[in-house]
Order: sequence, then structure tokens, then C-alpha cells
Amino acid sequence: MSYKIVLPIFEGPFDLLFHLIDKNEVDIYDIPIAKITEQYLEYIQSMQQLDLDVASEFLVMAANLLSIKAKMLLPKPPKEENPEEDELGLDPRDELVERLLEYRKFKMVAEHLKDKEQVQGRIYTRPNDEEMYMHLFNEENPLEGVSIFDLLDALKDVLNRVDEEVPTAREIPREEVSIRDKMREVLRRMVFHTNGLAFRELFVKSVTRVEVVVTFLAVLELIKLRKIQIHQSRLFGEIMIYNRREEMAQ
Amino acid sequence: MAVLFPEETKGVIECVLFIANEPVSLQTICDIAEIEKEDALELLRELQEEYRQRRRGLQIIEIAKGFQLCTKPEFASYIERYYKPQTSAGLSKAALETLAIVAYKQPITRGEIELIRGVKVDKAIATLLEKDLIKEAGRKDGPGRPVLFGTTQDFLRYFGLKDLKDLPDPEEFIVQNTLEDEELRQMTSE
Amino acid sequence: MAVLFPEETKGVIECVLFIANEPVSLQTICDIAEIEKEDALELLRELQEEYRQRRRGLQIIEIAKGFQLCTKPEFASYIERYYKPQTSAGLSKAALETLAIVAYKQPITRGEIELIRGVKVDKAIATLLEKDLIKEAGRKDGPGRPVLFGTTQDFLRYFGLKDLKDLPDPEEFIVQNTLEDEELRQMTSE
Repeated sequence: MSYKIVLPIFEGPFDLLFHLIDKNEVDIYDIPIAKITEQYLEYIQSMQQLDLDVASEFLVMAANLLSIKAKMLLPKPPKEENPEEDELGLDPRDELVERLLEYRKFKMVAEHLKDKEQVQGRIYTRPNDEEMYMHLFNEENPLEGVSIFDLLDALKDVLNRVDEEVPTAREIPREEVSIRDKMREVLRRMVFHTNGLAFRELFVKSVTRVEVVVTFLAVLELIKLRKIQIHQSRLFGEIMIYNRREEMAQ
Repeated sequence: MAVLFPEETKGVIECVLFIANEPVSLQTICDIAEIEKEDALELLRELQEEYRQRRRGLQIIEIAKGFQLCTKPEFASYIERYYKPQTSAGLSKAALETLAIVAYKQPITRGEIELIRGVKVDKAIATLLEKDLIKEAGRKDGPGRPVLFGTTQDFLRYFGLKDLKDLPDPEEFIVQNTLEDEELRQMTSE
Repeated sequence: MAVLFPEETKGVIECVLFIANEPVSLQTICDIAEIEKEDALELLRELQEEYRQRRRGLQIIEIAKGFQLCTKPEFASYIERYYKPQTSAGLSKAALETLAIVAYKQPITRGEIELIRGVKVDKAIATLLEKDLIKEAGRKDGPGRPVLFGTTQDFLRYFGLKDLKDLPDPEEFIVQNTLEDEELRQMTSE
């Protein structure tokens, strides 16, 4: 064929019928069956002329239309007492109209979905690297739930046992900084650091090693007493001390 | 409002929505923020409103039975300059019609869908299954025990629907559409 | 400010930072929003300030390679709740003690560890090796050239330590701890 005809593609016989109903601007409840049937057959014919595969459904519908058309031509049976029932109940087009209406519902929903699809296609969500988070939080961490303090405790336990076995006399000077004082100091400092205080900052002022240790123990104690909490936002990151949530907004 | 620290809790909710890769259910939000459902809902609404009033690029939408932080559609072209998503042409008319039928009539068999559409739906069903928009949902009693189909969570997400109830009532839909058609016809004929 | 629509442009910048999973360079932001560098910087500062004032879960940080929208550190534990299922591997007390000794005394031989712990440590060593917390770190000169053990990079990572110098000083800790035990007991019983 030397010329090209653009033939609309229809999803099926119902789709084609709707196209014809729309084109002719006719009432779906009162389809001029002869006219529509004629146009329907014309379309199928042009499809065949173009060597297009006419799906069997289209042919079944054609037969159906012709049968309705034939029934419409038959003389109507005599009217009974209820004329309304007559018209509605015995119209040969009824079944077709019902099926068309049912199909139309979903055809419209499909158009609605098409719109939704287009809008949603323009909305982007964050492509979070789930693997990264999983790895961060979820990898086989054999130290799950173990803090560095637990590690120290473990060391302490061992060495204590060693001490017991090999008692060594050692004079321990009375410490002038108590843990209790340090705890108060840490809490006081937290008042001025509502957005968190770097763990390291606590030790800047400490002059003696003993004071460092006392401060360290004070922090541990405050954690235990649930006065403060510790966060580390990322590996190797700064360890931050925060007031516990319960205290935060007060 | 029984939440002690609503402002901080909104921060928690925002964080979770930000780092999640999918819509976050109300239940998950409650579990993480340790709050009650009604409080979570109230805070979410407030956060949603905050985002609305900020007039920036992001929004919180309710989708697929959860909440999601995402960009606004009007910024799509800028985002696509940075981040080229796999272009998808969208679903075919046949697939959309089939999906519409499954959505409203689920669980439904292939035969029942074909009855409504008046055509074979094998290809559409295969496409929809492949895209995880529908799934097999058991088998129907009766001869041949045909497979029943239903929609998936991805279906809701793909179309930005909260849940199945978010779909329009087709009856009302038609009345409205017919009215609009009528108006259109009048307008164009004027 | 030469930007015609600063408010909308801030929305564009926000979208780009949101969608990027990495810091976005100033140049990229300029290219996408089609603005000059100084304007981009000004808008970024404003957006950053907006986020600061919102007091929610997110922030815009400037790091070496550019700008990044991310969660605030204090919300980390909630993110962890979202991504981490409830599992606990845990180490036995024996393994933990052995690990502590290796951490502080490395490089150390099996025999030296056993001397300190007073018991055999074969099983603990095997566990720690298997979990990649310790590794062989050469051999000691001397009879039998015994294997030396040291901690691994993973060990540092799990504890969030930069290097071994980050470990608290055990000497002081131990001395002090014994001393203060009594006081601690008093405080907690108060």
C-alpha cells in the first residue's frame, strides 16, 4: 500500500464503541444501533484492508451488534399494563448498554490513574542508601551493646584478680576531687551546653591525671543515673554528651 | 496532646522520614518516637503544615498507608538535571484499564477481567505482575480453581494513593465527568 | 542578590540537597539553579539559617566537598532504631577480658595473656580472631617465636575510636576506681 492511513488503535470492541458513541454524540441509553453498527463494521473493514489483525473479540461484537439490530427491527410485542417495564425490560440493547456502562467506569478510573501516574512520576523521594545504614547499624557487630567502658571494666576485673593474687603495698593519697563534685560540675556545664558538649571538652580543664579519671567516672555515673546520654553521630566522630531527653525541654 | 516534648518529637519524625526509603507507617513512627498513635498523627499533621508553610522544595505526603518526605512535583525538572532516573514511559492504556478493574474488583480472576474489558488481558496481566503492581491473591473456588489477582503496596505507591479507599467512587466519578463533558460541550458550542 | 526568584530557588537548592546522597558542590548547585556562585552561597546560608531556626531533625552542613542535607547527630539513636532489628551478638566475659588485655598490651602473645588472665585463652582468641577483632601481628623473638596479637581496624570502628591512643588510660582508671568504689556505692544508695 503506497499511502498511509492513521487508524486509531482501540483497546477492544468496547473502546471502539465508546469512540463511536462519542463521535456521534449520542445517548448511551439510546444508541442508534443501525448507525453505530454500520460505522463499527466500516472500521473493522478498514482494519482488514490494511491487513491488520482483527482480534476475534471485535468480530464477536460485530455479530452481537448485528443481532441487536435485527431484534430492533422485529415488531414490538403488544404493550402491557406497565409500559416502563416494557421499554426497559425488553430493549435488545439493554445487555450491551449495561456492559458498556460497566466498562466505562474502569475506562474513566484508568484515565484518573493516568493523571495520578503523571503527578507521582514527578515526585522524587530520597534515594537513601539503605545498605549504608544497615552496615552502620546492622552489620555483624560482635561488640553489640558493649561500650568502651565495659572494655575497661573487663580489664579492671582481670587486673583486680591479679592484684589479689599478688598483693602489693601501695600508698594511695587521699583525693581532693570527689566523683560527686565532678558529677555536679559536669551537670552544671551541661546547663550551658543544651546542644550537647563534646566529651573531650570535659577534660580540657583537668590538670592532673587523677582528675581526668574522676571526671571519667563522674560521666559514667551520670549515664548510669540517667542524667546524661552519649551519642556519636558517626564512626570516629566526636562523642557528644547531651542532657537526657527527659531533662531537655525543662 | 500527651507528648511531653512535641517539638523534639517532630524532629525525630522528620529524621525518620528523611532516612527511610519507603513510606513510614504510623505504627513505625509510634514505635520509634515512643508515642501514641493519635499523638503521632497530630504531630505529623503539624509537620506537614509546617512544610506547606515553608514553601520550599519538600513536602510530606500520605501514601501507601504511610508517610513520606519527598520533593514537590514542580521541581522535577531541576532534580532531573542532577539525578537522572530510569525513564519509564508509563503504563499502557490496556494495563491501566486492567489495573483499574483489579483495584475495584479484587480479588478477581483473569476471566472476570476479560468479561469487563471485552478483550484478552494476558499481556496486561503479565506486565502488571512484572512491575509488582498486582499479585496473585489465592485461587477461586470452582472449576479449574482460577488464580485471583489483587493490587500490591507498590500499586498505591506508584499512583500516590493513601490506600484503596483513596480511589474515586466510579459512580460519582462518572456523574461528575458527564457533567463536565456536558459543560464542555456547551462551552465549545457557544 | 541577582537572583530573580530567591524563594523558589531556595526550593530548588533544597530539592537538590535532598535528592543527593552525597555533598553537593557549589558549582553543581549553580549549574542546576542557573545562578552565580555568590548568589548560591547567599541562598545556601539563608537556607542553612532557616533550618537552624526550625529546630527539627535536619540540618545543612558544609563539608569539604560541598553542602549536605543530613540529620542532626542527637537523633542518631532513632535512625538506628529504624534500621536495626533487635539482635544482639555479644561477647562472652572471657572474650571481652581477653580483648581488653590485647587492646592495652598489644602486641602480646597468647602466653602473656594467659599469664594475666590466669586461664587458657585458646577459645577466646579463636572467637576474637573469627570476629575480626584481633589479628596476628607478627611473631615475638625468642624461643618458639610465638605469635603476637593486636587489635584490628574493625575493633576501632566498633568502638568509634580514631586510634589506640583514644582508649582511656587504664592505669589511672584502675587505681582511682578502687579508691572511689566506696564513694560510688554511697552515692547510688542515696
